[in-house]
Amino acid sequence: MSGILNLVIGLAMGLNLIALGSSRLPTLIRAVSVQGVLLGVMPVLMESERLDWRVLLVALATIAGKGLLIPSLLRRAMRAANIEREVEPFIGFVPSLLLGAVGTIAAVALARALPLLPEHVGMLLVPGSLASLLTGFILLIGRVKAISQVCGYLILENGIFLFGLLLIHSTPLLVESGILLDVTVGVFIIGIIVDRIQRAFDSLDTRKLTALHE
Amino acid sequence: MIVMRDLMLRLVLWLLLAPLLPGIINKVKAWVAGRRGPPVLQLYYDLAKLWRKGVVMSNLASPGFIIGPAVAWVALIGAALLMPLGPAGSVVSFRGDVLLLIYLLALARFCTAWAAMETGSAFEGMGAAREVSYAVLTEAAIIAAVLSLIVHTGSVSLSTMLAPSAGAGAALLVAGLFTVLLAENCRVPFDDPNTHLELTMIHEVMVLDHSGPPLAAILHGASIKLLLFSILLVQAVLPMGDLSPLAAAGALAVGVLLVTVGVGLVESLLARFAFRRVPLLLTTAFLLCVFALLVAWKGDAP
Amino acid sequence: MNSLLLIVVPLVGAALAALWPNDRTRPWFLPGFGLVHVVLTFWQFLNPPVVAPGAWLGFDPLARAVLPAVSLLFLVCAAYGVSYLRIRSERPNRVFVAVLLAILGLLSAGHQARHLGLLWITTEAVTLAAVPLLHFNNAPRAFEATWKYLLVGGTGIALSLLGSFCLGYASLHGGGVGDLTFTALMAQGAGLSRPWVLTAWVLLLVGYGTKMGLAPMHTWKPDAYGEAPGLVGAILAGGVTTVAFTAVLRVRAVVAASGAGPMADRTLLVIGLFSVVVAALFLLGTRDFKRMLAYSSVEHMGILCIGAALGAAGAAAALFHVWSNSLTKGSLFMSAGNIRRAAGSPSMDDVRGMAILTPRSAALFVAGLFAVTACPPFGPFFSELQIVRAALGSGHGLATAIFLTGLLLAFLGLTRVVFGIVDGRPRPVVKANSKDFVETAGVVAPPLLLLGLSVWLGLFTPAILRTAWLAAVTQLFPTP
Amino acid sequence: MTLGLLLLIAFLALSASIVVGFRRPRIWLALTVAGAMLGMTAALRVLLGGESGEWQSGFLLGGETLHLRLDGVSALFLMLVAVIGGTGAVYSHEYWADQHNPSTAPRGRVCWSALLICMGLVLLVSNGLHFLIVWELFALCGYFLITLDRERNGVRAAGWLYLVASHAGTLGLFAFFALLASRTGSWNLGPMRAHAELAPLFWLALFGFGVKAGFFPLHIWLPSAHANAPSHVSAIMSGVAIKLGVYGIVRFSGWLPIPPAAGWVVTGLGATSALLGIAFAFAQNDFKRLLAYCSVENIGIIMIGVGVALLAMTHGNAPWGRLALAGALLHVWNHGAFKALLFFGAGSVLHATGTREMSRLGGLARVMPWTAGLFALGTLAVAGLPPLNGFVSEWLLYLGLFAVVTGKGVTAWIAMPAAIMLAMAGAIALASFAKAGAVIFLGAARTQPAAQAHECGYWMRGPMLVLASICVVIGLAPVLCWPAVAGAVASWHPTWAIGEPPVSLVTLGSAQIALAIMILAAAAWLWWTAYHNGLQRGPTWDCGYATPRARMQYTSASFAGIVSGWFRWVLQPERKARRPRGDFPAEAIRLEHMPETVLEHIIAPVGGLIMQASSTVLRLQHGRLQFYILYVLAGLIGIGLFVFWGCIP
Repeated sequence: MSGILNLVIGLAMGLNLIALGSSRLPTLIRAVSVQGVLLGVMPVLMESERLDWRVLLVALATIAGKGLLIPSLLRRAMRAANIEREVEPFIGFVPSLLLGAVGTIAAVALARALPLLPEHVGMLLVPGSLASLLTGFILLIGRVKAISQVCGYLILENGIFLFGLLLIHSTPLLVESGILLDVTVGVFIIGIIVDRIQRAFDSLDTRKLTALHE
Repeated sequence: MIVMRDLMLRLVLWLLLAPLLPGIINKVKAWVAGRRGPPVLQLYYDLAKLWRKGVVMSNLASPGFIIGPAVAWVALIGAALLMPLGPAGSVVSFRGDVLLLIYLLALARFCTAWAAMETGSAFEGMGAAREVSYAVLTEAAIIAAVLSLIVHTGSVSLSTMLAPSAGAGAALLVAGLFTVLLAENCRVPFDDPNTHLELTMIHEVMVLDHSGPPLAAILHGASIKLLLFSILLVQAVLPMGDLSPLAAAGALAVGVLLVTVGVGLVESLLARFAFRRVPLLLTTAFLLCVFALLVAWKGDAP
Repeated sequence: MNSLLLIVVPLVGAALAALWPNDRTRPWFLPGFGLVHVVLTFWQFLNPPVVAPGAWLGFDPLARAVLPAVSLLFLVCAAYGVSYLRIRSERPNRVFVAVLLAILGLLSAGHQARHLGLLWITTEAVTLAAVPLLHFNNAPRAFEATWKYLLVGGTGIALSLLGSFCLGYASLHGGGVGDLTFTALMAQGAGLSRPWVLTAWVLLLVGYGTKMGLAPMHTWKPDAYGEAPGLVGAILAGGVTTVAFTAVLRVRAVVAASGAGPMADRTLLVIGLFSVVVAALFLLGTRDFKRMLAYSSVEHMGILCIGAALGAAGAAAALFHVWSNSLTKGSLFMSAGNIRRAAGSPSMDDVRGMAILTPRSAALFVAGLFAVTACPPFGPFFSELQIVRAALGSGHGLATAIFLTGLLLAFLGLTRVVFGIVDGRPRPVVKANSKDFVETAGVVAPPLLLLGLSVWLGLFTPAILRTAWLAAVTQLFPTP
Repeated sequence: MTLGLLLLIAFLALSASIVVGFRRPRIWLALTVAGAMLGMTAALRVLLGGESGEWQSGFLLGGETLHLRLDGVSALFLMLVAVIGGTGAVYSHEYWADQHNPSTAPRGRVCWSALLICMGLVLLVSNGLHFLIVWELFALCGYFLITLDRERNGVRAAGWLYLVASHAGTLGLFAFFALLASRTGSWNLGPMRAHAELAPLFWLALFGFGVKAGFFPLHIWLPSAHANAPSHVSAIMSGVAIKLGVYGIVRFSGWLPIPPAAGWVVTGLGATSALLGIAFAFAQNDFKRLLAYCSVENIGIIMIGVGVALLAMTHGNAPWGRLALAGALLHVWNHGAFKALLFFGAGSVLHATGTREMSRLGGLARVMPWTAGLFALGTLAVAGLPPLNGFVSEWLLYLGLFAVVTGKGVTAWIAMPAAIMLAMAGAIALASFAKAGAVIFLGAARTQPAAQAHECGYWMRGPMLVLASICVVIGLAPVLCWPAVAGAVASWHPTWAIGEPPVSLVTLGSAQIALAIMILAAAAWLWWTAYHNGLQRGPTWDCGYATPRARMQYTSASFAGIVSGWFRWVLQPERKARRPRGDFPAEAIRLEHMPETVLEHIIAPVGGLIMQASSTVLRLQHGRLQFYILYVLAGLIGIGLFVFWGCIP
């Protein structure tokens, strides 16, 4: 199973690069959405031998929340704001890609420094997680549109979710589901605030959000 | 009672003898210049005349105008009474009397300056400012000299401090103290008592507005101060304690006479310094005293 | 059971408040449930329950040492809230009241959480719950502040989640069975995998440090505190940051149990000093008196970290400082809120002469300034002095020097701003604006009460409180 | 009545005066004066009766039991607090009366009482924590008193500077007491000379208390605070508050062991402070600033004495230490008395004319004879001239220094320069006060307000008379003070007990009395003679200048010109001059401003650097969220590097 899992993780990492390189917001949202679905599949893959209803529940909730609900929320905000493209990012698309690539390599290298349990040794979970984390940071730091930043935040969360899979076997799923709920609610609230900002500022350009400074 | 009698005696002596010195100086100056000059007792005549005269007081002045000279006069007389006189020693002697002497001189200075400022005259303000400013350096020099005597004799009382000779630093001390004497008594090269160019004077300009008895008190006080410094200088250098009483008395008298003549000679031979250079000269005097102090320290150290 | 009550009662209150139909009477839910909570908390405080080692939630010594302060602060803020919401009657307060009560419940949960995951969940929940409070003013600036609060705070909280996972993984690595209660983690001790523990420490410190507002992760703080109503600031600065601080303390205990205690202490000391100095530099330049309070809060979070880094004595002093800081900061936020409302602007460029316009609030503000800058007889003086003593006692001379310099600079900055707005002659605009604001007892008494509590806390620290702190320290620094 | 009861009643009276202070000025005055008198009685009983008190109670304050102690050293300072506190209260009754300052006078009264309580407690408490509490409260009371007149920008700026400097000092004391507590394990204070490891703490105390004492170069706050405060406040700040800094140094150098270099450093600082302080004073044109700088000088003089005592302690308890310490402690009293007198006089002038600028005054002696006379007496005292009190303490101090020199030890190398600097300082002090007195009171009025001045009333004159008589009494009968000073010295160092006053002090006293009599006699005689011979009034002759004008009089700046020139390297005066040009010069200007050198040339640049750092940091808070997240990332990486870097070795 580890082979399939690694393939899925590899796909998710590829989606990271797509998210970094794309200037179109729909592409970005789609990448995030697909990554959410992939993430939903992973617990099933990991626990395929001891599948029980709780794992399935987490998987379904993840697919529903990360793959469908949040992306649709973002799409709505995007349409409301009538923007399609990320223009003039702080970090350009090519540099973002390069940074992402370098980051992915660094993540693989860094992950080797940390000891893994024997059952996790073959898996790409830790590098995948770190790479997503980094991608999330690059998007958060490098993008100007609020929606892109939310996507970045989502990818960051996805990275952490990936890492959390290491513990899926041993920790009670109550925690997992609580965390999942919190994240979903969190992003939901972010979505609401994005909507409010759109209404208050008539734009989702965060460069206009600099009234508060010294 | 003996103390009182002794004090009275000294008081009379100081009061009577002091005005002699300016007369001698003037005589020396006249002699060097080839003139006949005023009589030696000229100051006595002046004082007597002033004492009988009335006083003109500025509209601006308050009673301090007259009280000031009185206090200054008393302070100088008090300082004089503290001074040991050769073989006779001193009447009132205690640890630290030297400080009282120095501070009495300061009191006199303060009161003269105060009285001068009473009139609101710019000239007198100028004189007072100069007087108190230059005193900063002379005071430092005097304390340095006193310190050198203290180091040398190990005593802080005038009568024992002045008894032995000044030792190795004597020459330095003489030079330093003599300069201080000239400055403190406003003689050439610091001041020219004969000039009537008010802008250039220190002491004389302070008393421009004084007249009658207060002026007499000031002039008399000045002569006491001159005598005081002469005696201090002589006793600081000569080993008074080692001489027989008669010899000591004689040495003291001769010494004072020499100093007086010295002052007269300096006044005849030197011109008044530019004001800019006065601090320099005073600093030199201060340094001379400091060197005397160092010499005393080195010379007596085992 | 009672510890659950502490959580459930406010949550029930929140639900009731959300259903309550009347805007005018709803605010009374705040002091009502606040009072119940205080009573429950202090009853627990006086009769500390025995907490089962494996319990996920419990009124353990650490919760006992801190939660009463939060509860007290909430009650006073709630009393202030009634008058405040009366002034702000133009805004609907359904969400505001409900969310405030919910936050009280979540704070109780956070302080009592003895499980890594649960702790994280409550912290995240508090973070999210505070959002409606921040944009209560419904102004563009408020949304901007909320946005920054959410994203910076969200990033931080995400990192702390990652850190929690790392710590969990460290436990698995050491043969753990996935029990993430702090008791179990500490019991594992040196068995925890060192690289993972250190990674977890870094992530958790940054994560919860963001929540606390340690520099350089403090950036959301001035915006949020500056735009939120005064009493929200008071609860954020006195309650929410406290949860994050106790989280750091609990995690530190695990890290120390694993044998990396000195390293953890060094990190805390460095980040604490950095926060103090950076906050002091901000204080020297800021011109906005509400943002000033945020920077002062950053400074005090730094002080807490310094205290926590100094071993048992320092940690006890830090717990003391949690109390004194919560109470005094609360007072400052309220009097600043009054002044802000009266003046119509938070900038010292516009606001002057408030001693004339709002004499009581201005006096309270000045008194609060002296309280927060460690002037006797207020609480912070005593707690900071204890921290200095602990620092010097453990040989941290240089750190103390930096710390004291930071305090001096902060004092400079704070006095500059506070006296700038209190003194002088008011501008006509401000004068006209302040006509609408009446300094009723309802807005003056709560900050005064908090200052009084601060004085009482400093001068007459009850022995039972000291014992409570020491008990918490024993929990955090178990003697092997 | 026991000592403790006396102090308790004094405390209660003052506390009650806080309560009534807002509404009832007369009751407040009665209570404050009563409290002061009771405190004075207690102090006198300790000083003259040889009693001493120590009280402990189980009452916990800040977790520490109450521990009070009144011994010779603290009683000496308590006396000062009581005398100046009482006289100042009376003075303020007219000077800062309700009808002129309706909004601030009540606050002033309350703060005054609170200040007296705090000062008293500073002297009494014997617990580090409580000491810090009352110390800081005392500083805060001082702040609120200095800024009574908050309306004025200058006052606020001065108050702020005071507050910040004071806080810096307090933070030093934080470190001092915290270190002391952590080394000894308790906050309790008391003699602990045996703990040799505590010696380095002296430096912290020297800094912390030094800021309050205001010796050079820690005096930066002092001139502006004392100049801008209401004059009765200036009097107590200058006369008493800064002395509490001295108290701290004296107290803790007596209780704790001292490092070997302490005596050298303190003496050196004292001498520097004396000379530079008075050089600054001389150059001032604002008479209250002049008085303030003169306080720097006098603190320097006191510090010389303390330093010599410390030298003696580290050099085998040489007997000269006692003399110097006695001189220093006596000077604490003396300076308190004459400086308060001078500030009261200055207040009277300020009250009458509304200006502190000397060059706008003149000729006040004729309209304010009482103030002028008392101020003149004060100037004589502060210049250290016989037969007044200033001379006595300086004389003792000189004797100490001279004794060091005659000892010919290595310590003479600091005593000799100190003596010379002290002499120079004395001469400049004389010049400064000749200037101050003369420019303010003598000559002709330079401006309209000066011409229309009026004499102060009885409430202001009374306290001045009391203080002036103290100056005269201590001057003429120094032996009376001897038991007090000797007792303080003995309680400072138990083996330093000095019983009988030195013979020379007795002689000095008689010499001073004789001098005073002679002065009175001579003045009367000269006056009578002049009167008898005929006293005429006329215009100032002025070498016959026909149209003298008041503005042509010598001003304060011109008076100080020569000496200021010598000290230009440290005074750094800012001059603006436009010389008269051409045949018909239009306008010529010469402005001179004397900045506070340490503040403007040392503290200000450092402050500028800090502000630069601050503005750099502020720029980081620019409002762009992206960067804020970058800071989080940076924090993560930074802490990560710190943690893992530490693990590599």
